[in-house]
Amino acid sequence: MSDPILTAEGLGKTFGGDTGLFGKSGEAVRAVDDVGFSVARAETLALVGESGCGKSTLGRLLLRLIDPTDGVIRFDGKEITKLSPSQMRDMRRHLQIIFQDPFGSLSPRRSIADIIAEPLEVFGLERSRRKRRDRVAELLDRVGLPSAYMDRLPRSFSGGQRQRVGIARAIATSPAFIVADEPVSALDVSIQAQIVNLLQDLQRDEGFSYLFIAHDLAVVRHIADRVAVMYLGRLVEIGPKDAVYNLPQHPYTQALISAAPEPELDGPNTRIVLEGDVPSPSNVPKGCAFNTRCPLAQEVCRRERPLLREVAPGQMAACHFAEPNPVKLQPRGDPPAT
Amino acid sequence: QTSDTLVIALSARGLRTIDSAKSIQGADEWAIIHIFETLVMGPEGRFPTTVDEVQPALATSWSMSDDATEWTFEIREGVQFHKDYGELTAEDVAFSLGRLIDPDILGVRAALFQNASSVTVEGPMTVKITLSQPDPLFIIGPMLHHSASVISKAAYEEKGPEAFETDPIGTGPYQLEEVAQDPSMGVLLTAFEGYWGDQPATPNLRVRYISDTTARTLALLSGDVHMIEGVRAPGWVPSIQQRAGDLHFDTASPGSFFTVSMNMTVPPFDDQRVRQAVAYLIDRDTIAEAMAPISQRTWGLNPPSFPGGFNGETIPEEVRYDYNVERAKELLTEAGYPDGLSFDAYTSQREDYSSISLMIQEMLRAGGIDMNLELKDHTAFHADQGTGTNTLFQRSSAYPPVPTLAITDQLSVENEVQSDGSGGPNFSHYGADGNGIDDLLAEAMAEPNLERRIEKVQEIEVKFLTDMPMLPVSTNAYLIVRAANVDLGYEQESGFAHWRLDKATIN
Amino acid sequence: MPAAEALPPEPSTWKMVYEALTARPATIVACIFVLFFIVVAVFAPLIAPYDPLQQSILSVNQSPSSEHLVGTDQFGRDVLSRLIFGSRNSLIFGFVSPVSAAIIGTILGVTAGYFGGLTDRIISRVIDMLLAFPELLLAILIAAVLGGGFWNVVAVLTVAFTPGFARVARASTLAVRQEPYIEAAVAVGLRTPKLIIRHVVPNIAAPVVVLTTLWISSAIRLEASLSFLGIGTQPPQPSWGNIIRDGLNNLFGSPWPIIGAGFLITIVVLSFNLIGDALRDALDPEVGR
Amino acid sequence: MTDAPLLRISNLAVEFGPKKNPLRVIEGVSFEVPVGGSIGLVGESGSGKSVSSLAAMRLIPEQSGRIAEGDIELMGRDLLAVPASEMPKIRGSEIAMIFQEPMSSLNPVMTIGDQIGEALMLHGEKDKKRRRERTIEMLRLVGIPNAEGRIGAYPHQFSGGMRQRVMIAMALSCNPRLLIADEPTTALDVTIQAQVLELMKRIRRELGTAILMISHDLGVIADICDRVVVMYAGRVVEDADIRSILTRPAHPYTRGLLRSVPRRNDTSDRLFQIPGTVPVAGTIKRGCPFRSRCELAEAQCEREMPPMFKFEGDQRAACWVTAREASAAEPEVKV
Amino acid sequence: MLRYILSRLIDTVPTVLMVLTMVFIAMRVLPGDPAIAALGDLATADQLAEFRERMGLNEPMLTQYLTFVWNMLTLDFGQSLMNGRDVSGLIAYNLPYTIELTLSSVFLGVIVGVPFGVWAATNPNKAPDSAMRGYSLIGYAVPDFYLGALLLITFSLNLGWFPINGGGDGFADRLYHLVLPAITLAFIKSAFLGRLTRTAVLEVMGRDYVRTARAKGAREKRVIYRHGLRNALLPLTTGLGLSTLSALSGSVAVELVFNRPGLGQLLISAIAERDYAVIQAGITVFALFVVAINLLMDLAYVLIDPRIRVK
Ligand SMILES: Nc1ncnc2c1ncn2[C@@H]1O[C@H](COP(=O)(O)OP(=O)(O)OP(=O)(O)O)[C@@H](O)[C@H]1O
Ligand SMILES: Nc1ncnc2c1ncn2[C@@H]1O[C@H](COP(=O)(O)OP(=O)(O)OP(=O)(O)O)[C@@H](O)[C@H]1O
Ligand SMILES: [Mg+2]
Ligand SMILES: [Mg+2]
Repeated sequence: MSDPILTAEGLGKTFGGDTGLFGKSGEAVRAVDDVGFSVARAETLALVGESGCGKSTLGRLLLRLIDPTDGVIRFDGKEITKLSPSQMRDMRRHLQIIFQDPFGSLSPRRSIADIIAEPLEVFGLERSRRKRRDRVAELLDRVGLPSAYMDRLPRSFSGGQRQRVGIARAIATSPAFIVADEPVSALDVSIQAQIVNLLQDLQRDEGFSYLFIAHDLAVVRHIADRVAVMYLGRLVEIGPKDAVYNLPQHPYTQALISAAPEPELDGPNTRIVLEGDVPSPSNVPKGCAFNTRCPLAQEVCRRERPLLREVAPGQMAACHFAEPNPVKLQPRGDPPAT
Repeated sequence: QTSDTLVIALSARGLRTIDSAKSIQGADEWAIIHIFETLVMGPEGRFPTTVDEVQPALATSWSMSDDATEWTFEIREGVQFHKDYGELTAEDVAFSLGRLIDPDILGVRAALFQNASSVTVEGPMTVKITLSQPDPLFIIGPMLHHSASVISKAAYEEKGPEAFETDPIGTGPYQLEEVAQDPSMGVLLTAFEGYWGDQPATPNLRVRYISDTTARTLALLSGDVHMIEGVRAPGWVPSIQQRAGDLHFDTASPGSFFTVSMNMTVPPFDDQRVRQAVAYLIDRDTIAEAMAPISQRTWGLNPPSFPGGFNGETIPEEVRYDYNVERAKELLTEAGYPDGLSFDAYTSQREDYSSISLMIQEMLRAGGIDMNLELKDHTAFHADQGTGTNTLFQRSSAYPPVPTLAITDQLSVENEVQSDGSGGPNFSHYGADGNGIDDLLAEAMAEPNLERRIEKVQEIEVKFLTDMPMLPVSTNAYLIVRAANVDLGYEQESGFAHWRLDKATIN
Repeated sequence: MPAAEALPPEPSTWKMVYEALTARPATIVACIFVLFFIVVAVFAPLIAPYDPLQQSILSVNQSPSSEHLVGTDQFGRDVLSRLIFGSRNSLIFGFVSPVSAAIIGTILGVTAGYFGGLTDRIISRVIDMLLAFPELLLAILIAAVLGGGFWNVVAVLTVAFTPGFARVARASTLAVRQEPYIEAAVAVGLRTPKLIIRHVVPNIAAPVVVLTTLWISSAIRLEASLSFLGIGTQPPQPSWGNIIRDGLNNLFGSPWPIIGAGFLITIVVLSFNLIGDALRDALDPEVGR
Repeated sequence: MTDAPLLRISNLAVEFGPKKNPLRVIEGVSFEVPVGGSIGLVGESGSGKSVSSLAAMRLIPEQSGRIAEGDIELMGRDLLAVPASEMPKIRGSEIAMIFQEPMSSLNPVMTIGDQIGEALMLHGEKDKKRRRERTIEMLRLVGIPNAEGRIGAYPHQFSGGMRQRVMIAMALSCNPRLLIADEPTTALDVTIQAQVLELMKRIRRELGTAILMISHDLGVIADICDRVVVMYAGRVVEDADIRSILTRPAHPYTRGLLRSVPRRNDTSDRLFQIPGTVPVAGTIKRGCPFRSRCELAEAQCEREMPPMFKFEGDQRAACWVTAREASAAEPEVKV
Repeated sequence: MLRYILSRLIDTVPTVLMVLTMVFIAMRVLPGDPAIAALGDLATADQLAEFRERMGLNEPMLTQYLTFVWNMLTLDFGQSLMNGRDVSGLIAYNLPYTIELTLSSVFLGVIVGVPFGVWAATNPNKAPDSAMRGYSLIGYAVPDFYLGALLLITFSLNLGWFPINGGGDGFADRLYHLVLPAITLAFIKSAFLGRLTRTAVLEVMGRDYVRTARAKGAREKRVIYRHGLRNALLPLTTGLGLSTLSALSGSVAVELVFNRPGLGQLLISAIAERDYAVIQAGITVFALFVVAINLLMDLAYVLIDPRIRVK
């Protein structure tokens, strides 16, 4: 972690809650709260958590697609939270994003050549139209699509192919840091592997850093170097992949990892089933946000918000009871059916 | 409909006022003439052609001073006002006529009663009117007009001028029963039991206002109403005759004088030749024919049937203006418009106005004159035209057979149109440059001898026709279509645009 | 990968439109009608047998004959020629107001929808208020202010139609704005004006185009209504609405103008509706009325 | 007919689109659900899983689609011969179904209680009070806290997981013999999914309800099911007990699927990937639908759709190559 | 819910104010002098001045505006400039005719259109659907005034079954006078509502919860009415609002054709005559009517959609 390409400190975002013209006020949603971490060069940091916990919001904040309510982001040592809009536009060359939805993220009425060429055009990387087309062909080749397709509209492509177009657009300017917001979760199982492999190949060849957002823990385990776990807008655990998977510190991480079904015959025995639902982010519980569902919750958890602290080398967790040998939750799953 | 209520539907949007002196819309006069009476009246169904034909009404006798400036009336005894407002006296008469000449009270009919300088009570049943200039025709002019009706002074003072407009008290054969909320249901009149003359043949009379032509026509055809104001548009009479062959058509001819005036103060009508060209281009025979059977063409302002009115034989050659496109084009070329010209004008939606204007528009086109015509609501049209904003003004107005009346009204400087709307219907501004007929008119008015007066009038006609501030087009008889089962009780021939229905019966 | 051929051929928008318009016999007939009317309107002076204003006082209220195919009116004008010239007013009207409204409305709607905030609030408020008024009432009100007349009414209806377009454009923009491809364009560093032109406008075009087609028929009908009420096209210029109005006044003279004009309005409006429906099905199944 | 399966689908084909030029989205689909059993249906998106299950309920939308061929038997009774007006009696009471989208599958304008109560009422419970009691009982069963207090709530007041539990409660309220669950957890989060899966297992255990579980996630299937039917492009390509599928899949697609899922003990750098894209169901007219993506494809695969070969044990798969390699038996009936 | 209703009510305040402001501006921009229009072209300058004084037309604009808003809000519409009658009286007389025409035509439109639409939606692409399509296409295309004229000529004039004009007196007579005008508008409304119902029901019938209802074992009738139509009510309410509004504006031409009393007739006459007092009152009442209908529709949503109700 000596040379982080990107760091975030105390990052927070609140949606809504502002007073309107006629005195109406929306419900404030604290989507991201006091998040800090860094990503090293050529590293993949995976971000997992339940739906609505603020993963995408965090990803967007890092690229300043939305402006943070508080906190600082540094890219390559420069504080990008301070940049003017036009400076930020220039900076986008180095910061790119791949979206979850391969259908929605391509402008439906523009050919894929236009879509991929757009960043080249914006940053003046290839001035002539011809050159741009050559470069588009190269990029298509890179992501494994025949360049003969380039004048077609996105609608003639399958999900996996579109996701490749999205990747080509993201890497067109050779960025240093890419947010991949659930890039495979909308794809068929048999296609997911293709895209995961492509992303890995690209990283190996070009040295990108990824923030890889996902909810599929199996995929995360495969691709990530480090894993960050989010719950209700807060980081609850972050650490090297193996450490987090093998010795999860936070009870939530434990539950998450145990609950993910795997095509194994002995899977269900070890499952920890949490009670209840994720609270609404507009109404985060006091103290530890997880206390409403945590089997270990004590008085202190309802009172005091646990801070992220290093528990094992490189592994941090935000739990009052986290320690090098954490309390293991007992699986509460039922015995397998017969 | 039961046969004890006679229903007549007129073209108007609703009642304006039933005060005889304040009436500004012809439709209301149908109620007015049944509620109120004048001192004298014409023979049944027509205008009197001479003073001798004038009949007694609220006055039993009258006399004119030799110099024709003083008129004395003896008032009928025992005439009762409606709704127990007592017996008619000279006081009521003097009050009624007095407010017509007192601008402080009214002033609306100023033009008609301009010449009257005072009204005095000479005895309990005697009233004297003094004129500033001699008028031998005073009783067939202003005195026959409905605004000279007699109202109850007591009622007027008790109710106040405004309330009186919808709650009038007169002496006529009918009294006001109700003013319906629905304008199209108009007003209901009932027979006045204390009437001094014969009781009305039909006990109730309803005057309805239905401005939509179709609706009005359908109301007649469906039997909803017995009489409607006809549509003075080409082809209407034959077409409705086709639908119902047994309808009666009552007309009052000559009816309204249709004239077009040109604003002499602005181009292109500031040029006499242009105005004459317009006159040559308007084919008045065709217009009259198109509007048959209610229309007659005119040669001068006074129609042939009026004392001194010109006809085809008597009209001097130089002011005949027979239809002549060639001549018109020559005149236009001389005036500097060899390629024709175009101007904007507006007219009223009312059928007689719009039909004739559309025909004129079409006729002018033949001579290379483009008249861009806008159609306005009738009331709005009057309001706008009253401020002098039109270019080719139209006017359709009925006058009693007093040859100076129409001339005074439309050609004298004192009636010059004003931009604030306070002026009269001299839309052409004729005479504003001192070159009008005003001197001749003054001479005529001062002339007590009827024949010599008429000569002067004809002189005036020739002069203005030469200057051409205004072209008299035609007279359009006022038309009432009557259901087959309604009998008027007399023949209607001429007169104002309303006539008495107290003898009408429904069979 | 030999998949290049495996891809189905790209269906072009024009082809989709063409297919939508030729899918049902009724729509084909409607297209033919509309084309026919456009031709008639454009070449009215060549097609009309008479000058529509030419009066012939001696042959009024005639029934159809070989000389006057739909007879004459109360001024002896040839009804057929008036109907033919009337189609001009109806069509000019039918196109000008909706198209101008579409342009203005789209600009307003996109601005409000894309930028949001106070801009949106102000624009939306005005839109909502105007929308609350049925077009005809709005037209009557404004016509009362401006006075009647053809171009005034065109302006009036443009104002009356604009909020409808603005609303649709705004709603579509709001939807499009949520689409990830907009965010992708921002992420790529595109400037806002270019972004709107490239990525927003093309993607809200379909509902706007469909709405325009549907409004054309409404405009034709409204013009007729206004002319019927005496506020629209002024005589002697013929318009189908005032032909009916005059015809009603002259009902017993000749029923032919009413029959003719009413029939034409119905047919033309029907045709445009059919075409609008077909386009909606093809381009934008979401837009409803 | 004592050991007749609860549900037997044989040789089912469903078409969509115009009758003249139909698109056969599933063809030759056969499988069985034993009484009290638990069958998983897996496959890529669009492979025909939902269509197959809807066919079993006779709920294929009439406007656009129809069952073109095949038989469906419920406890030996020919479902396709039942008049349409009789089907409502069977739906809900014999077979019940829960759908993928918990957000949109509940009527937004009816209370939760009314929706469950409706199912009870439709199947004979006329007494209002008893309906209410049973509704509360069902909500308790699926683990809705404060069930009494919440029967008056509307769906939008519930979270996704709770809604899915309501769906399950509704489906189970009439004690169906068969519960078809069409991707019941796809829209849910991992921790919520775990809750729902536990619930389904308990129900099967306690009520003896047979389950037909549809999913594209082999992990979910492995958790719940005894037996798995794998579909690809509208066809059944493999049908075997869960152990066989996980340990020795017979069809190359099943193999690829299993290998492309990253595993806990997987240390390889790259994931195994099946090349190419998924064909749209019904577009492959001839030969094996998987052949263009199959490492093992041969000339025969181009020409002929392989029948379901019988492999070791109760395993069946439609592959010429692996069948030959395993010297699997020819099927009894050729498709 | 109460909060929602309250806020919706409060929301109408600026709308009403804006409407009034618009009316005021429109009135002051209207060409033509109200004084001349009222008194006729024979009035003297003094009379005109006196009139302006009396009507407050000489006051500063702001005073006029405030007076105007206050008067409108207190329903004090002043006197007709044409005949001095109380405008409130005119409105009170005419309004019921317009309301009865509007409501009865919408009512007829609903009872014909909605079942027709449901019938079409449940038989898509079959005869009822085609019939609905044809019906709605014609209903959309025929101008109301034209249809009204045709009905009037046929049934009143030629067959004599119905009255030719007027609004009638007394319940039975009013109903009798209402038949043709209401049918005229209802034909168009039913086409609109029928089409809308068809679309809405068809849309709803494709929803997941309808499938759920079928899967539960609900019979088709129940599925259609309990689940389908109930959920289609929301778009239908919007449609009902729109069609009430369009019936309101359609009433103008229809009142003219049938020569019925009513707000439209009153307003058109007043515009023609430039009776300021009546125009501003008429427009204000129309506008308030529109605002009220919109408000009612919004409140109806609350009853129909629990998602709004609970929030
Ligand atoms: N533009 C916005 N305005 C208001 N609230 C928002 C906005 N964007 C996100 N939120 C809220 O912020 C929270 C976090 O949302 P976010 O999309 O970041 O979650 P996520 O973890 O990416 O979820 P998913 O896994 O479903 O993609 C959610 O409650 C969401 O409703
Ligand atoms: N109503 C319909 N009309 C036309 N085609 C349909 C219809 N319903 C399904 N299909 C087609 O049938 C095929 C199988 O669809 P099905 O819904 O059964 O897939 P699935 O396996 O359930 O997929 P998923 O995992 O996405 O739910 C698809 O190609 C789909 O496009
Ligand atoms: Mg997200
Ligand atoms: Mg499915």
